Amino acid sequence: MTNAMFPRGMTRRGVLKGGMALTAAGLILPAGMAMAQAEPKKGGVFRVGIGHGSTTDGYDPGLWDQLYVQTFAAARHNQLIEIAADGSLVGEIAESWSSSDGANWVFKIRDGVTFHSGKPVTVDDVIASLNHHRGEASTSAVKPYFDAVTDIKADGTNLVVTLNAPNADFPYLMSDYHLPVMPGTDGKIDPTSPDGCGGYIVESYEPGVQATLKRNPDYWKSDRAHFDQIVLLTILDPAARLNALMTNEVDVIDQVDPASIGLLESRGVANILSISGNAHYVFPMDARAAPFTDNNVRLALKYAFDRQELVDKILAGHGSVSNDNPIGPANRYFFADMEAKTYDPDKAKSYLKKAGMDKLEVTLSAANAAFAGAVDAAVLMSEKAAPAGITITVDRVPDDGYWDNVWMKKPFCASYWGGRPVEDQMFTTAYQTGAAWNESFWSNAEFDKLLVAARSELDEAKRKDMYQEMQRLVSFEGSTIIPMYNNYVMALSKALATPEKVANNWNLDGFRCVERWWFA
Amino acid sequence: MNEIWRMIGRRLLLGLLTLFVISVVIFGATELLPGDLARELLGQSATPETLAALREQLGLNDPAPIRYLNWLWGVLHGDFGVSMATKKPIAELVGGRLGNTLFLALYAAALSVPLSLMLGVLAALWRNSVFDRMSNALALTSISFPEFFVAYILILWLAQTGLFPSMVRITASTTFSERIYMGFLPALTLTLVVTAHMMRMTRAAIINLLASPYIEMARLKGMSPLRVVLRHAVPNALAPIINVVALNLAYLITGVVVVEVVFVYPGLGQLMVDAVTNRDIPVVQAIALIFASAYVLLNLVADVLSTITNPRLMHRR
Amino acid sequence: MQVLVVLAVALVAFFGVALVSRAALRTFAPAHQKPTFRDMPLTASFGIAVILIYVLVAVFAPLLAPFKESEVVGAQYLPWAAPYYLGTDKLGRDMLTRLIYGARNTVGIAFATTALAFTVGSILGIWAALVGGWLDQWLSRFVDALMAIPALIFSLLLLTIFGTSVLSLILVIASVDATRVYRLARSVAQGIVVMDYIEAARLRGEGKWRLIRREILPNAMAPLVAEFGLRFCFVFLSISALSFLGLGIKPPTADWGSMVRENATLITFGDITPLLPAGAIALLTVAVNFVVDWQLHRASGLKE
Amino acid sequence: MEKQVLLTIRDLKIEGRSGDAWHQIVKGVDLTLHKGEVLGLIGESGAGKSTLGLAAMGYARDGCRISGGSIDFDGIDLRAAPEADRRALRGKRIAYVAQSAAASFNPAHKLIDQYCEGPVVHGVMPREKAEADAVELYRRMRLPNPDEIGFRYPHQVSGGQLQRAMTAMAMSCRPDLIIFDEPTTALDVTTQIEVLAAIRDIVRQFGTAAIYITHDLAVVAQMADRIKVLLRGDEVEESDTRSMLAAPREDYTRSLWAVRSFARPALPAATGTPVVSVRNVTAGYGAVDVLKDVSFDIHARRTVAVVGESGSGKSTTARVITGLLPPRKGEILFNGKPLPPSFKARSREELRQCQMIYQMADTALNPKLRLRELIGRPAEMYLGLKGRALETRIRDLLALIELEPDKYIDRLPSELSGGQKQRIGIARALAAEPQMIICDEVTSALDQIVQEGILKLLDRLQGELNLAYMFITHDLATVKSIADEVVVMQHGQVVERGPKAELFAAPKEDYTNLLLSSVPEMDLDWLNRLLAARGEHA
Repeated sequence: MTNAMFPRGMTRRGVLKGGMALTAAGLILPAGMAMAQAEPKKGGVFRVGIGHGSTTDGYDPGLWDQLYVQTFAAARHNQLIEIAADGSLVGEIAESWSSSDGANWVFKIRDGVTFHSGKPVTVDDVIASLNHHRGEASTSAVKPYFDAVTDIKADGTNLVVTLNAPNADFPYLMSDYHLPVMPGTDGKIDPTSPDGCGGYIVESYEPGVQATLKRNPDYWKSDRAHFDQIVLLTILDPAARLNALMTNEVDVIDQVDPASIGLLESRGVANILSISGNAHYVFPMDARAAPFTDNNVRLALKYAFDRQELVDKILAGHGSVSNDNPIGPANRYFFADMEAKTYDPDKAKSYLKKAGMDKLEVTLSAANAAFAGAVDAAVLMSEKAAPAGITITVDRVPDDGYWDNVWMKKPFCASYWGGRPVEDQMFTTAYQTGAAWNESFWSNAEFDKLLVAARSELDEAKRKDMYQEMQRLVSFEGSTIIPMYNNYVMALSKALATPEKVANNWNLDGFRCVERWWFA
Repeated sequence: MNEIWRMIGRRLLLGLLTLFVISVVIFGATELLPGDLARELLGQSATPETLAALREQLGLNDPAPIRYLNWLWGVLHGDFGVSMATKKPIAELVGGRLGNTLFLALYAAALSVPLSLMLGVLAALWRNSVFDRMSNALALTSISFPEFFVAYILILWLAQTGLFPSMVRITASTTFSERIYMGFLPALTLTLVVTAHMMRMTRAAIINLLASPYIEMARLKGMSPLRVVLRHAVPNALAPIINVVALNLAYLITGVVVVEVVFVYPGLGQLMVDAVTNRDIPVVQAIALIFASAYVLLNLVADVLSTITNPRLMHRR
Repeated sequence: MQVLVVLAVALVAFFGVALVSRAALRTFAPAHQKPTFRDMPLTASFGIAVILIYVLVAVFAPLLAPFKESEVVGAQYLPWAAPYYLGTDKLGRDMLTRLIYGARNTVGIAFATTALAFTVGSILGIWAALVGGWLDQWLSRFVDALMAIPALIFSLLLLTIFGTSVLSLILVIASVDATRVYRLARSVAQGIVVMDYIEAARLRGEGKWRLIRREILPNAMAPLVAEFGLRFCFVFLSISALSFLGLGIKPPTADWGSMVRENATLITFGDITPLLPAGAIALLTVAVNFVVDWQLHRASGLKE
Repeated sequence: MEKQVLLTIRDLKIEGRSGDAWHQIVKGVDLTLHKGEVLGLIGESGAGKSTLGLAAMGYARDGCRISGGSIDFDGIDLRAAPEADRRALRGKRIAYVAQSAAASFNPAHKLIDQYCEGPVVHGVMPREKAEADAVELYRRMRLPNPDEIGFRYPHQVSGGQLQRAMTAMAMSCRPDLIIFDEPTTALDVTTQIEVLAAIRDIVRQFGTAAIYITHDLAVVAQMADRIKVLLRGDEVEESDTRSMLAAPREDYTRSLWAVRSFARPALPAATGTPVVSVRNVTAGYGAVDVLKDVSFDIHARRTVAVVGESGSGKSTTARVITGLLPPRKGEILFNGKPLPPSFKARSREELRQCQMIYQMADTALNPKLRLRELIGRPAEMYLGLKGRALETRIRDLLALIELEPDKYIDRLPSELSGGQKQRIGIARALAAEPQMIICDEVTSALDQIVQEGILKLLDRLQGELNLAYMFITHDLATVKSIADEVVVMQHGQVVERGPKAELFAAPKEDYTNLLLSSVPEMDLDWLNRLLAARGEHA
């Protein structure tokens, strides 16, 4: 219930900071488990139990922040661009897009798509939808995306977006879930209306409780949205979610309690879907505050805990060890051969000695708001650090207000990242000197120089070297402990079928389970 | 009878005072909480500009006393305001939840009050018997397990076997009988939680009277033990019993967050925790006032009933 | 069938513990206390034995526990087998060790909290009943107002504001609980302050503090002790409820409430692990209340 | 003519439990009762009279058990009969009238409902008939408004009327036997007369047999055909009333007869400044004046008895003197100087000088304190005694009230008998070394022989310590034995006051006369004569 009562902190931030997975998705199926992979069938009522949702949820896309509203949005809306299960960009409302210089982008708006109200989707609706996130008075979370946008206008039925500088990744931004196409009136969308052009039409919605949607009979995608009806339920309590699945009250649940995965599998009542992505758990240390100013101290801490143990006990094996590297195995320039750090109290001691200390006492602030199991992870780290002469005092802080009062305020705390599809995005967001979300306040001139240089480097091999050097710098000189990459773990009723490839960019098949999955 | 009306009037006035104090306490406490609604809504994406824009929009920039007085002014005019987060009128937001909460409370009360009174009377009748000791030990055991634990056990036994649903999905079209069926497990959980207290108090209140001369008189009139307890002891034990029932009913209305969470029951408790988390102060205030009113009213009803059932207070010399 | 076996074992254990403890109490009690224990019911002797065992376990936890409190000794969820007699928890800590330390932490904190709540609540309550007048009115109205706020939500608010150290946990729960004690103490004291001996003491010119301490409090003890028994248990439950909200006792401190919560999802699979800490709480609750019932019975002089 | 035997009790033994042990309360008593006969059971508290009376119904109180002997009611063996059979007899053929009707009527039900319960449940008559019957019996019991009094709740009816209503209720099934357990003890003397008359008449009218339990010989003499005297569970003697009164065989019986042998001659009227002077006091609660213009003086080494029935304002007067109830008008002078009206404003020395002894020693002594502290506290507080000096003083005080210090000093009040408790109340008052003591009904809860001891003690102490007593009582016998002056109160006013001898010899006021004449006398015909004299009843 920790998460249950204060569910917002955890993924909100992860989600916001998360990017779009670009590379291949991985689908890990436990041995012996066979998924129904037949041709999609239509019909059935699909009930999703989601460990998020609050009475303050609403239809304003600028304020969407967690799995419930995201999945709900994916059910009723389309965006300009969709990220396919394999990570590639697929046109949705934008039939195609192009740019001659990377600064002027032209999107061709698909013809013949209508909103649930019956009104056809026009370029003006798209402009209104994007403008909702622009301008002084906008309260949208993705307002910064549009800082570089100087103009959005229609060119016939095409949409033209002008940037103040070239950005080859701009289409990725347009696939963000905050940017659904909604009907506009006088250049404005109504942020309290559920109308969209997606596969399902809202029948009823009680925020924080449940939403019921029926299939959109006029949906332009004929091979999607297989269910007759979908019900999205907020079930905050992990045990209640599990019970709901086991008593066949729902067909799929997210965030399965790692402790129960094994039991659930052995019961044979559900299939476990465990998707590896770039999401990772981190423990940032404030590099400006003693004793973390000394890299030897940071290294001592990095060698003073058992990464595999954390993967085994916190993730129940549904994840993989990270070498303090925010770039995951799914990234293009992932530095797989970097010297691995293993649990080595002696080495930790020797680093402490180099820092001129015999023992170290630090306080680690953690709440499960940071990520599920953060407090337990901290306790495990504290246990393992003791033989190295390091005393980690675990300060379990309230979930409520964690991101306001602890994160980036306490010198050593727990945090979570959804990962980024592009290395540059990850580093720029959280590791560049002075970046808004540089949670460790780390500053490394060499790293900053490389980051800028790599952006304009065209030689693939050199670029790879540069990114790998940056990964090494973060790993061995950085001020962030990154013990593991976590999988998205879901439990599905046996009746449910999924495509062979399940997206790894977000949970629940990139929120799209509602339109990609079906009953076998 | 006039005295009763006077008492009701006086108590209602006191109740209003209580509500006022509570609104100040709750408002003050929520003010002391770190963060505000704008931060909660925007989360980590908050840039100073968006924060400022949202704060302006939500009217968070006024000083706290002004915001409180504005709220109070509205309430005094029967306007509980709108939820800051959803812009929905509070009445609409809270209304349905209140109905659900009351339904569950009444359901649990309908199960637990007769059960605990019956058990209490029987335990008093057969005091120190095996039945008395067993029911006492069982009652104590049931209250010493955390609520969620009781709930999970019931789910394991009664939901996984397919007898009852493990969660409650109430929509506008849910019929009454469906509600009864779906709400059974949460109501049963609450029943187990509150029965012990009521049962023990009933037993104690009755046993307390059994040494009275009029009970001996009833026995000496040749009345059966059951009749002695039911007709002679119970009417005189009503005041403490009514009070403990009222106290537990108040708990059933105000204290069931945990059960709501476990059974995914859309009640007021979850809404309040949610609103606290989101710093949606008008909603917090409204629910706090509902809870407090329930408490005040139930206490009032208990006192009125205690008075009405007590001839010494009803029929003055 | 299994249920019957468990029931039978439980009954045998109950009678065994109760009889042995009664015999022991009768033998070792000081001479003037012997009559007290002579006609003690089995439930009460069982209760006393259980409480004594808990106290011993709490005091000698470091000696009794096979491992250190938060030591990770092996893999998670190991079965019940030596040397982990009750298996391990989700982090691979020895369950038996955690239970033993849990006695110390949970019982200690609950006791401190209840004791504080009773000290403050009963003194204020008696004081209000004794002095009466506007002070009584104001204090009672204020307490009424506080009581009208649901306890869990109020504690949550206060703990979020004041932080979650053990001290603030004790202070917050105690202050919320003190309102309940206040009301009880006040109503009990109102029955006592009209007694002739209080009048006599007042006429003698005794001060308020002495009236409360020597004249009223000893006579209000019986109902207060009964309430203490139940409140003590409610404090456990409050702490475990607050543990859900991430506001309870901080890890890695072993605490039964949190332990129940941590393992709660396992109940779904009929796993017995969460039963251990929950059972530990339940057993203590029942034991405390058995003793309290006995004391009340004695105090009331009801001979039946 | 030999009457038919109704009840035969042989060698009855009843045990009561204290802790684990059982001790005998009734130690082998025989009893025979004929139809229509009234047997008086008499004895002090602890004699086992009530226990024996209840045993006649086959009933033992919680914590008691019938351990031996036989009870035969009209051919039914009450010990052997199943509980259901016994239950069928109770209320129907054997009825019970309890000491305190106010406590024995269920406060939750109307009188008539309680009346009808027995006949209806026992199937004697249907509800409608029972109601009509109730009205008839209420009329015969000379209750006012017999048609509507049954529809009142017990608390709306006065004590004397309740006692008559309870007798009516006992009659509801026309039982063969009624047990009267001290039915008039809790009543004022003037009320007692009416109730006694009503009970006697109804028993005679229906020819019901009765066991009449009381501690008051004068009362039982009016009611009973035969009298059995009990002492600590044993029978002392039994004989018909006339011969018992004329020639008791046993010493114990004679000692019962010899009540109030203690009487001290009144001292001459005192002169000089009174210790306490009540001057024109008017006082009350809320809007009601309970006291109206009350004045009297109390001198050193004198006892002023304040007499009156309940509600006459005796105790309120005490509360005004002690300062618990500041008067509306008038004042209290202490040695000629006015005292502050409220005790809160009085100095410690002023508080010390006037001490109080309460009627109910049970509620007047803190049950959780040991005697050492109970007695020692005033000495410690007022006189500043500490350590050895205090200990010595406590022991002296215990010796003064004739309790052995070593044995009692560490006891709790619950470990004392009623008379001993009252002595502790006295010791506590003495510990303050006051000039004046208010005794509020100090003997009325005690057995007569114990009362005697307390009165003697108080008298002795008065002489030794030069104390002034204000003696509040409703018991004229006590007044006769200890008072120097008498103040008669009624409805909050002083009706008459004067030296004891004058007042008793020639009461000036009607009320005083009524009060004096209502005190039962040890004479078989006292009640008849009195009623005849008052013209109420032949």
